[in-house]
Amino acid sequence: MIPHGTKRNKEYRLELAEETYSLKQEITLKASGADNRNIYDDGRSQKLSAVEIDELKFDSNKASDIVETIITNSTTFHNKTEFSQEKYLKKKEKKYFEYVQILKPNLRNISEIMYKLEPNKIQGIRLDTLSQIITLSNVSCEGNHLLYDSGSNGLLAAALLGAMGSRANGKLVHMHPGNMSQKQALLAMNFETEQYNKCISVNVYSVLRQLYQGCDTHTVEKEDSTLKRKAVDALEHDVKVSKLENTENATSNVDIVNTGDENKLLSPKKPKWHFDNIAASEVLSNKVDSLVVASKEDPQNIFLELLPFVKPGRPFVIYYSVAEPLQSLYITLKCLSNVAALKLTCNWMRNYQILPERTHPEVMMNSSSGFLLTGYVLQ
Amino acid sequence: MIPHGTKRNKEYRLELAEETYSLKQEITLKASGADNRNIYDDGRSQKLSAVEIDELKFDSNKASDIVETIITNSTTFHNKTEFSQEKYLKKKEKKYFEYVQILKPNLRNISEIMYKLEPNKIQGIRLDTLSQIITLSNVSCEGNHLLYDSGSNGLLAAALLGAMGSRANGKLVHMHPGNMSQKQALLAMNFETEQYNKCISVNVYSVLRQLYQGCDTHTVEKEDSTLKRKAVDALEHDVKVSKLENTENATSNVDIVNTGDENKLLSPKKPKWHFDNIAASEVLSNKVDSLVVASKEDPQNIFLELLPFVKPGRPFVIYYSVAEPLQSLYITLKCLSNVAALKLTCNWMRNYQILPERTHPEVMMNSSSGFLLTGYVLQ
Amino acid sequence: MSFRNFKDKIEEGDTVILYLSNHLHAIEVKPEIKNKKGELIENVYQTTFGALKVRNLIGSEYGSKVELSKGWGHVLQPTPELWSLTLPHRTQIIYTPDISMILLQLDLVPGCVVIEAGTGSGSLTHALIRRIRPHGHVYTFDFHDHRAMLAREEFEAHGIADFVTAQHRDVLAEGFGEDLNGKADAVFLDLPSPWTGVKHAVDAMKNEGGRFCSFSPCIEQVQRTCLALEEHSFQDISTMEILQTELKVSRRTIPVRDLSFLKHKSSNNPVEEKPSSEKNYIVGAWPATAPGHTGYLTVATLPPQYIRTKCKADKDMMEDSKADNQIELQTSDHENGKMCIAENP
Amino acid sequence: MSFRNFKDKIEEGDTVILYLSNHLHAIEVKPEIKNKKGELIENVYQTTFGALKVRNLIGSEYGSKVELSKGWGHVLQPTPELWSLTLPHRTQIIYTPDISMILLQLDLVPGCVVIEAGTGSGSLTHALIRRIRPHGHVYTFDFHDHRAMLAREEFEAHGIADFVTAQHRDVLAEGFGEDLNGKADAVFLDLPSPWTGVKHAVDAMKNEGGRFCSFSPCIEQVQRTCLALEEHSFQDISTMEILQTELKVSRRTIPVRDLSFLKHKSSNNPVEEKPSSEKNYIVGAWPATAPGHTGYLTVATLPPQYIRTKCKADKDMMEDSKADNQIELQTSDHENGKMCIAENP
Repeated sequence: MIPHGTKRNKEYRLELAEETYSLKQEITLKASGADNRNIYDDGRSQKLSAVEIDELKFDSNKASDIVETIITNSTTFHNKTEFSQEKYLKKKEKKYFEYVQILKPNLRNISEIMYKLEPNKIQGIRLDTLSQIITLSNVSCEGNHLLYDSGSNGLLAAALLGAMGSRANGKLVHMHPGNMSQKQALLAMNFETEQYNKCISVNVYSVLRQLYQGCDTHTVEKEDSTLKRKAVDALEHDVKVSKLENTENATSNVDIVNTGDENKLLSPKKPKWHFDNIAASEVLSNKVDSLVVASKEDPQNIFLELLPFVKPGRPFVIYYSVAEPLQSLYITLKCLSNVAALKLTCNWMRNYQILPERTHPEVMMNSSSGFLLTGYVLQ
Repeated sequence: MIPHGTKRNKEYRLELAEETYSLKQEITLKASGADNRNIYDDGRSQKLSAVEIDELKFDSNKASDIVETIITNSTTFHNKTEFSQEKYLKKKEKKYFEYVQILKPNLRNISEIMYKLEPNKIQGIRLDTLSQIITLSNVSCEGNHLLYDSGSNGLLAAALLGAMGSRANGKLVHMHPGNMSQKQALLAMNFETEQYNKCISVNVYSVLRQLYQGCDTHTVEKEDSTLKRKAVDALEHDVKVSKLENTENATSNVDIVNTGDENKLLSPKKPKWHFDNIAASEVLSNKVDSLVVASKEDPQNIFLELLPFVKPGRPFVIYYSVAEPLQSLYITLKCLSNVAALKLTCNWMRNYQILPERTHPEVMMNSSSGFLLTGYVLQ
Repeated sequence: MSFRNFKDKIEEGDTVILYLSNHLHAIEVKPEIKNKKGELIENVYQTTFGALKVRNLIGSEYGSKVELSKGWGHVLQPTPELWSLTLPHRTQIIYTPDISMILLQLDLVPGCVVIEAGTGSGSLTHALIRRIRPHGHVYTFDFHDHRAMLAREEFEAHGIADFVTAQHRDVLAEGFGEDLNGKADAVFLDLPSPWTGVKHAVDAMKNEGGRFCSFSPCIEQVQRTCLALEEHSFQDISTMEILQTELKVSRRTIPVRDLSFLKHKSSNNPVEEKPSSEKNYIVGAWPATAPGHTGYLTVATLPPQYIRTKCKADKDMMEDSKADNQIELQTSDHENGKMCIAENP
Repeated sequence: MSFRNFKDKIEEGDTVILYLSNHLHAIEVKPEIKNKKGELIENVYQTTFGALKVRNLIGSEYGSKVELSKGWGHVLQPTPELWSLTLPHRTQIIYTPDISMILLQLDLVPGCVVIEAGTGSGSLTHALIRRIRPHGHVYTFDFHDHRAMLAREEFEAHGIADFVTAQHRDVLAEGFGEDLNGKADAVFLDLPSPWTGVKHAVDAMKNEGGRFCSFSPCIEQVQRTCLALEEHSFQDISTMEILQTELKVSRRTIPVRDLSFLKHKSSNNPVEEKPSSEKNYIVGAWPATAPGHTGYLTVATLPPQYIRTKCKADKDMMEDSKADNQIELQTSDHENGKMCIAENP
């Protein structure tokens, strides 16, 4: 990445790199101290001024030259321990050597990016917990599955749909309480159309009304939201940027691409949601093979309303970001005794730095994984 | 330890060991397999019968002889990996080589034993949490301290009194809700009399009645419990065994010794608790330098009743085995805003196996540490 | 055959999960079994709630209640998760928290080709098969011939043999075989010296690259594996540990002790000074003991072939330039160490 | 002087802790300070709630409310725990969860003699002093002369210099000094290569034995230290890790979504399908980020002298008997490795 623009408003120009460099490789370390006993932190160890360093940055093309000049002008660098020197170079590397690698989107990197950027936008679902939602719901290429999700920006739908694969029969009914479904992660996955269309996103009220009360009711009240949907779908089509940048300093929001060719949506009379509601209510009336609930609302009502659509003997998974609502639901379900193997679990996950002589767990961890209440439906 | 007696009713005779042996040192490993690919678990790998091994045990005096015979008769031992062989020897070592080491009692080994044997009897207070109760209450040789404890068998009193030391001025008021105070750990510490006497154990009702309503009330109702106390104190004097055995297989309850020379207790008219109540209520009316509550009851009432006895600017520590009552108290205190730096914390502790090529965290851990609600009292 | 498709009713030959008040049992639905003398007799399964005539399960619905001689239970269709909790242990097994992370870290979706070594008790294998079905394939290896055979029989009995090839092979010594060269999307190793398997993983992976994961209980194994991964141009090398705790939820009644009455002299002194009232909480208690360690997961990406070679060259250059360097010394130390517990060929 | 005794009122020279809605500040109570020109000026402490005239603190009670120009705060008497949260960092410091365990593991009670290396920012030192007072003593060493001097000044200013001797010394190279031979009940090391300090710890400990504790961030340091401890006849060698999480407690209102009305055709269709009611919970939320690692604590007991020599002899015999053994090979590997990051004398 080659910086240009002003300091305040940095822009970068991308250049295809034929080779990559690492500072440690370019700069030969001549001397290092055994420990930091002779280092005084008085803020005067760098002889170059900030302005001088900035000038260097614009004059020099090869980052190793910049850093070599900085080191030469540091009074303390050669007294630092080898460990501190490496740390120093790593910091400089981040500042002056920036590469971008273009990766294919997949659930792992999309969920990692979303968790790092704004965990609140995906209800704080950490990678390990997400991975368990997929396994514990026993989602596979077989069967139909039901998801109620009121705020993970499509991450859960993406996770389940990914595990269902393409060229297989199942459907995913993706219920949401809003006017339109959140699809950010779902779109980011670059699913093929056939796979993407296996996910039927429906408003929970509309689909249940369809199911319980039949077709063509309440179309009048829906007019308003239909219009809203059209606008949003049209908007999505405009989004062009299709690649996810998996760089460490990516702080902007993730851009998405719309893979669907849902132009029929804009055709007159019956809107897409009308057919979606019919399709989803058909799936529900034949019952599903798993139920996943990740709500911002209290999970009890929602779970108990959706439980009848699950075949007996099949699993369910309920996610919530704190334990208390799940504890309360646990007690309720224990009394109802219509579920088996009820379990409330909490995860712990820690990353490690594995380096010769410097192996240790990472100094900061995400201690909030959310909680899962899981079990199996009984007849 | 030399076993005698029958198999059902095992007894051991202690013999002073001039030297200690370890199996690995005595038995030379001749061959070992690279992995377990040739080992079939069919329960037929040992050619000796259980009866034959038992006979061996009574005939042989040196355990290494026993184990060597067992190994010679094992068809799989020499195919096992070196790692499995070591594991095997360790198991046998525990069975046939038993040493006992007599250690001086201290808070570390007493709390470890009590936690291992019956964590419920000390409210599940794990070592790390106990260590923080002592520091966060700022207990030292200085000052007077107040403890309300309704069920740690004297562990908290022992911990705080230990940190207060001997030959210093402070007093520890140890409140309990029962007829007599639990002193198991306190007695096990073998404190000198002077230090032991710094702990004033009082019934919470008696001392508060003394404090609020003055002397000599309610003596009539107390008759009954006085008698009970005398009986118990007399009983304690009979307990003779004074050493704590810190062996891994110590499963019997910890024996205690009574260090106090409280014979005056048996003198006529005024019982010891009468003077204790007076002494404790004097300490309370001058206010204390810290408050520790570890109750089985809901901590809210107790904490709010005892808070007025704490000097402003001083710390308090409230322990409870689950979070919910402390969360509720947290909300109450946030509203009252008479405390500073309120914090609800939970600990995590894991032990490690450090062995060449086999370093890893221990496979089982104690995941329940209890919770601490801490803060400082404001004026 | 009950691992292949979702089913409504139990058939002969199915494996079913019997749920009895928080205990799970896996039962193979065979009306008759052989006794010690080799005679076919009625298959009766004993539980804490009495006997279950296995024959009676046939035709009943999954999720339904079944009668036992001294009570009742429920039957569930097995999932890889329920199977992990009930399978016969032939080795230490990997459980759902780690399995889930392995599947996600390996970027597995239906259609992927994945290699697993060793097969062990097949706990992970079942989850791998479910994830890559219907068009993918699992190649699983075990150096223990008996275990490999038992696994093969089990996959057959579970109706999932089409999606898996279980072989007896010492992959650290022999690699995964030429047939698999350039075929795999992902490689998973659960072996005592995974670092010696890294080069075979590189051979087996597709030209467009793939994901690697190793599960090891000891940190030394992780350290060597990370070095080997770096030497073989892997990127995004990362090590993590996953633990799961089950909270014990219960309604708890906690006594409330009133002390305020002591402030006032009152004529009616309470004789019994017991807690005066109660408070109710729903509590989630942390268990006294829980799994403290299963293993470290080390994951990495093998980049596409065309980048790979270039990185490799860089690496060599780099290694040369600091031959007499301290880090290098350290690496060779580790290589010496490696010999100590390396597998015999 | 406010670290020495419990006090009721603030005096000049005290260090006080100012508490402002969950923020803590340590303030030295000096009515005047020198400005850049070296002139004495009024000491005014700036906070987010405005300015505090430090002079006004003198004479006010600990625990009391103090006025700021745009609000108010409270003053607390410092404890070692509050000091750990507010002290000027000269190095990475050890916090209360680890400090507490170190004190307990070292079996420290009033009267003990304890050695600490290095002093660092004095976070642990303050807690050690509190625990061993009034008859014990802390000997603390730092190889950084400036840090040792600052620590000395700080102990003086805090009124606890009587209980501590802070020296500038490279203890790994020079040991703790002959004066301390056989004097210590406990030795604590927080140094980059603690294993080289084990022999010095043995020298410093009393004939009746004592406790050892080392704090190290990296597992390699722990591994070497454990080997060194075994070589020096230590018993009960044990390594642990302590982490603490602060739960964020709050009252949370969670919407309840009613879906049951959809089952019945009703004449009055709700236009707004918003959550129909609410439920209140007091929740304890785990924070998004928390300390994931501070360091490993390795503790051990040095047995009394008379057992020690015997064990030592056993050990030697044992080492001899397996000279060409794999474990031995491993040990020497580690010793080679040791040279790589050993301290220069």
